Amino acid sequence: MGILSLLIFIPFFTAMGVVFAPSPKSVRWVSLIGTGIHLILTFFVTIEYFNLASADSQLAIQQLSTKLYMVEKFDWFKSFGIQYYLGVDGISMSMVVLTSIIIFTGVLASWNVENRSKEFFALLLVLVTGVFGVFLSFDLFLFFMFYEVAVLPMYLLIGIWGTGPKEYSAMKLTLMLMVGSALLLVGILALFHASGLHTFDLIQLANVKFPKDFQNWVFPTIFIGFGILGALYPFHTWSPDGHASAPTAVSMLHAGVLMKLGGYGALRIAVYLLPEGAKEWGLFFMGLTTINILYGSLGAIKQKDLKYFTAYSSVSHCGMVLFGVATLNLMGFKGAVLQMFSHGIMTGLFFGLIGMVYGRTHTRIIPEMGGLVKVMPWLGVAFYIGGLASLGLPSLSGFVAESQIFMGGFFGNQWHSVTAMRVLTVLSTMSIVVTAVYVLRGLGTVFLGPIQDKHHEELTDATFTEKLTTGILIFTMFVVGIYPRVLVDMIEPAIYPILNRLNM
Amino acid sequence: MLISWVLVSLLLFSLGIYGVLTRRSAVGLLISVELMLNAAALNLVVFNRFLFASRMDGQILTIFVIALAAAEVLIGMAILVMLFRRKKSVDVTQLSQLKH
Amino acid sequence: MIFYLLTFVILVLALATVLTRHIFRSAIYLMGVLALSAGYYLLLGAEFLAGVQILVYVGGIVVLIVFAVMLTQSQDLIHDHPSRLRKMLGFLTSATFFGVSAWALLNSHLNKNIEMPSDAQFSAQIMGKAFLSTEGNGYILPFELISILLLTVLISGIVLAKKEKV
Amino acid sequence: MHMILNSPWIIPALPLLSFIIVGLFIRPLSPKIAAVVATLSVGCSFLLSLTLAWLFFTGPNPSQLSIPWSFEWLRFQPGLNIQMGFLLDPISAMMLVVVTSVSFLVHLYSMGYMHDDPGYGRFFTYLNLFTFSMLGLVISPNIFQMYVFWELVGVSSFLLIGFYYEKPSAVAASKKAFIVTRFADLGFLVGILLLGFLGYQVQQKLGSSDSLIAGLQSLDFQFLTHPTVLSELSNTGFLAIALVLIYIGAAGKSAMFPLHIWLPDAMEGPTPVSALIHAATMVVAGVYLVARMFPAFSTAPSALEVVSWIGLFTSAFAAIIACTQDDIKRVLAFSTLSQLGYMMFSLGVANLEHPLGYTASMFHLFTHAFFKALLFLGAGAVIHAVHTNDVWDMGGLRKKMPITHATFLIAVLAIAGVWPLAGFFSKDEILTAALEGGHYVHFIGGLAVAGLTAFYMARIYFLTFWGKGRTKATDHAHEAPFVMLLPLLILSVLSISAGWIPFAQYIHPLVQSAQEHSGHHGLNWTVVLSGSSMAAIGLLMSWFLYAQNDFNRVNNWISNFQGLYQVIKKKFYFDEIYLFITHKIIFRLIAGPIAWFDRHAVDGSVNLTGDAVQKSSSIITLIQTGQLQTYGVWFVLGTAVTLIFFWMTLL
Repeated sequence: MGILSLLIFIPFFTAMGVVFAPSPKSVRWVSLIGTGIHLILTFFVTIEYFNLASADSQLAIQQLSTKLYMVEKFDWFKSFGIQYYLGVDGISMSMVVLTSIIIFTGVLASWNVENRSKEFFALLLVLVTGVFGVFLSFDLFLFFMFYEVAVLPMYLLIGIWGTGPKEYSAMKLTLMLMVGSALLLVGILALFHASGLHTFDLIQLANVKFPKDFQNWVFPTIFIGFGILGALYPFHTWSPDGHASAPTAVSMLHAGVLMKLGGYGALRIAVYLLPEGAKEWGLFFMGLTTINILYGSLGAIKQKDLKYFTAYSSVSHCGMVLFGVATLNLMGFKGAVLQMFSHGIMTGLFFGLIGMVYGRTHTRIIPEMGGLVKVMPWLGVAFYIGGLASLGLPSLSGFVAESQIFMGGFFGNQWHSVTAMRVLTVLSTMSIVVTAVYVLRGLGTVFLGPIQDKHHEELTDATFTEKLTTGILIFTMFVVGIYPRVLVDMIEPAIYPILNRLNM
Repeated sequence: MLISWVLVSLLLFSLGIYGVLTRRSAVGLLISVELMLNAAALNLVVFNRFLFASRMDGQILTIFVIALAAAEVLIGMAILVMLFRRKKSVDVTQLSQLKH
Repeated sequence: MIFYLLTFVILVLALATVLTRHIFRSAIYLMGVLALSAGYYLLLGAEFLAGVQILVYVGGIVVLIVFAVMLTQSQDLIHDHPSRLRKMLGFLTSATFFGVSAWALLNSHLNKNIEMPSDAQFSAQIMGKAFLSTEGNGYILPFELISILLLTVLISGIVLAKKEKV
Repeated sequence: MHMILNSPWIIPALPLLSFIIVGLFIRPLSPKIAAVVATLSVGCSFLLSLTLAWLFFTGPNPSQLSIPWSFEWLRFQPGLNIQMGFLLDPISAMMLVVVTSVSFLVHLYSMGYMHDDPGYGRFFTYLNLFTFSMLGLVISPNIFQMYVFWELVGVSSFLLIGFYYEKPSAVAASKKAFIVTRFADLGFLVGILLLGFLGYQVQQKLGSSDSLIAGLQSLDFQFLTHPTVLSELSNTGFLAIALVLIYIGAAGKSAMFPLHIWLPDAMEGPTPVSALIHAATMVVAGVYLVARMFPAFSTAPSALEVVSWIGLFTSAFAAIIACTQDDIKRVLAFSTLSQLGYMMFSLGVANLEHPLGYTASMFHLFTHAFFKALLFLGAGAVIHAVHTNDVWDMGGLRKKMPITHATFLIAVLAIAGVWPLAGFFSKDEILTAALEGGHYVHFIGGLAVAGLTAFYMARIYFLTFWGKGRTKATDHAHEAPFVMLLPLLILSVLSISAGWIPFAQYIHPLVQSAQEHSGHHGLNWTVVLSGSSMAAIGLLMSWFLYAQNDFNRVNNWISNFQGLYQVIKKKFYFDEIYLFITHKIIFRLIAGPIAWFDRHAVDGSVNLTGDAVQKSSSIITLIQTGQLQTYGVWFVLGTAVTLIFFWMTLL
């Protein structure tokens, strides 16, 4: 039972623990302790990773295949060449840290879930186990298995504990994600057969030179399969509905982490294994994601419901992640992973706060609320910091990621026409203005100005757990914003193999 | 000749199918089923007689068929009576509660 | 020669049982068909079988059907006239069935003119022995089973048709 | 003493430290201590920057650009690493002194002004944040770090403008300010991207040959203002576009013509804020950026043309509007606009050959910071006394507020450009630069604006301080408390003495080539005469119209060109135009349809697939009629068809 398997299965054991927890009150404490332990373990694993990886960060520049650390590898289904193959490199390490933070704050944010809290926390923890599995597994089959484990509890979580048209949106969300994973499965099996290596091992598959026209159809299949989860333009409609009717912790986890699976998978599998396909389709997806970015932010201006407002903004930010992946150069990839991390934290904060505000005012309609900052200053300030992070204010994590992506988009690469990329980049930089508009308009109406609704006067400010949740997330955003080398040093060595494979 | 015998039993069997598919009354349905069973039994005897004259299996099986036909009609009638008592009619077309 | 005569009559009767609107008349025609098929058995040399046929089929089953017709004398269904669509569909299905099977038969190896072998020695003793013999291709097991079957059918028939306690 | 030279990062660190400590810990406890700590921290950084400037200017190489301290902040690409550091050169030292001094005085002043305000502690935390980000902006060695602090300054101005968050107008004003500057920052960011790309390519090309360049990163100012690099950049053809884009960012922050609408509304914030941010420091950041990139601008003359013409137009445009405004703070806001236009066009007229315009602009920036801050603080004292902004409700405050009156008078004379005061020298330098540079249109424009400035400043002065008190409030107006008067006095002393500092000797564009600096060759007498006469005319005009306390002369002037007067009063309806563009066009015609399109078309198509499956399944269920016979039919037909099908394939 190596450290990485422990990392994956601690949430699972906590889920088991939750099931046997005596009273509903203790359910929360058990899951909190579980995720707390997990957070500490992740912290140590990161330290371990740093002194392991720092040894060969220089020679990472010429590496062709990803250098993995703390590897666990033993056969699972020998006949099919499937192995239980876990490993960690820069990208997955940053994602694991993100998920661990989000689940800890997620559990904190759903502190007062009353009805059937046992099943709620169990499902939440199973979902997170799937997510950790995806980030740490380097065997395609195992990857896909954990991918499904991550997506399925979504249906129950939204269907039972959601609000509004919860059945409809739960159904829509799960069906669309299933379509995504179906495309994914087709891609994975195509890779498995075309490679002729009779193995699902990601690293070995990467060395295979797949024929060009094979790559031309498999790449879009896999990319769109992941794109559906990463809110790619035409397939993003599940995100507003899904998040609007999901309970706080679920939408925190979903927007914060699950949508990152899309970006992560697109980078790790689509671009890494199929470089020719990436060169062929890169510009097309870059155009699509530019629409994604502008469309999402423009759509958010008109939204009346806070959750739709944030869902549209996360559509636009996830579009930026895929935009970074589609630029196919060092800064684009680095920006994509940074954006995944920073957007994860940001949306986690946003949805957590919306849950807290909703818990008090029982309305999410923006015009109905006003002047709340006088009544709940802590939440107001936290909301504003989240908003400023989402519009890319320097010294917050959003800016670091966006500047990398825009710089990458602007510098272009040698396979696509640089002018086209530059035009697309300029178009997507416009999103920083549109984001500023809708963030300030939305938060302005909700928090500033006079109090509109009489009985909003005696609302209370954040309780300790809420302060802890928002505090942790804001602290992380500031750390990444003020001293981005924390993340950049972790991610950069892992990007070079993917880049070298493209230039090969 | 064997082929003519088999063709006849086949024709009888098809008439039985026609009867089953078009009869509206349950009794008519049973009658056609009887017809089909009889055609099948005839077929058995014909094959036994023409191809395996030395053995008796065909005929033994026919006896079993006849026995089964009897049992089948009996059960059919019992259900029919029950049905009639409930629905006051034996029209098969009205029995469509299994639609969806 | 007798074969063709018999076939012609049986087919006419069978058509009648299927097509007549009046249920009672169709039961009678069925009785005719069954009786004449006993004749067939005679033609094929299975006398015992013909006897059984007459006894069980005609005597037992047809009488039962006639009883049923009498019992369910509902006014509306004396004249069973199926709708045009049902007739069309029924005819179409039976025609296709007959066509496909006949076509299969004609193309199969059965189409050679196999004459009726003369040296067939059918007798009731051999059949009786075969029923009760235990070795080889004896039919003791189905024989016992069929008796159990008939017993259960009898009991369940009565239970089903019993008048519910009101 | 030398410690400050090699670890100058203390200067910005102090306000940051006090921002964090005051913001998180002291403010909730007691606002009083919070104010004291905040002011002290800015005070120390003021003293430190003073010593730094003193050491730098009297030191061995006063005109040498050096980066005493920096650390690697963000790695983009091997040739493009962003260093966060401290750049020391004449203009940054000067700006340090200006920012910290004005900020310190404003802190002192707002101790009195904001005395009974509930958000007292919060105000000082925001002020500290602003001072930190402004200092960060001033000392940034590369354009990316400047962008980072550019945004931070934007946010702190957003927070300070929207300080009275209950007032919807203040919220709208802060939102407008942030979005307009954000829009300008978009241009700035795209400029940086383009410049970064061009610089990166030039760095790759030249890096091998020249060791100095190899050491630099492609966004550093040293790199971007390096002559060989600039010649390389200018023949790529994109340099002018990149510089214009960057100028858009500068124009947005310094509220140049197309993006000026947010500055008048920014007066919603408390007066000390307007004094600090919208007079002395933030709005000057744009000028500072253009000055910092001056060598690049001068290699792309077309960009300089843009700078000069926009500068001139804005100064004229704002001066005209200022004459018609009634709100004292709006008049000062428009006067700031026009003075900024002054500085911009003085930069525009200069180039590397005769950099007098550059020095003049910096000199004007230096002096303007003091007397404009003084004007705002004076106005603040007046508003504090009579609790209204409208000039027509004031009057006759001369006797009631003697010290404020005296300091206000000094500032008015300074800005008008009367001889002994600072304004005269800096404005005169600008006009000489325009004249000698051969830009006659700019020279005449400058003169006209000087006259107008004198006119509207005197108008404000006469309306507030002369004549009889027009409302009851003016009767029992009383002098401002001492803590507010002290900054006024200090500033007035500075406004007088600032003119005498031999600026040209210290501040000039750092041209690496050892070209001798053209000394401060005395005053150009023609400019002096024309400038002062224009100022005198302006003063007399407004004395003639407004001092006698009977305003019929003014009214009949206004009456005969009524239409024009209204148009000017409404600020040429620019606010309404922008509002129309944003609300009607962007929100209703773009965002609305997109939201609708998303809800119906894209979402609709998803539901459509759902319904299509539903309908097709309902068609299939028709077969299940529940009747046995139909199943029989389908059963037999099915088998027949499959049999036929298989036979087909077999034959």
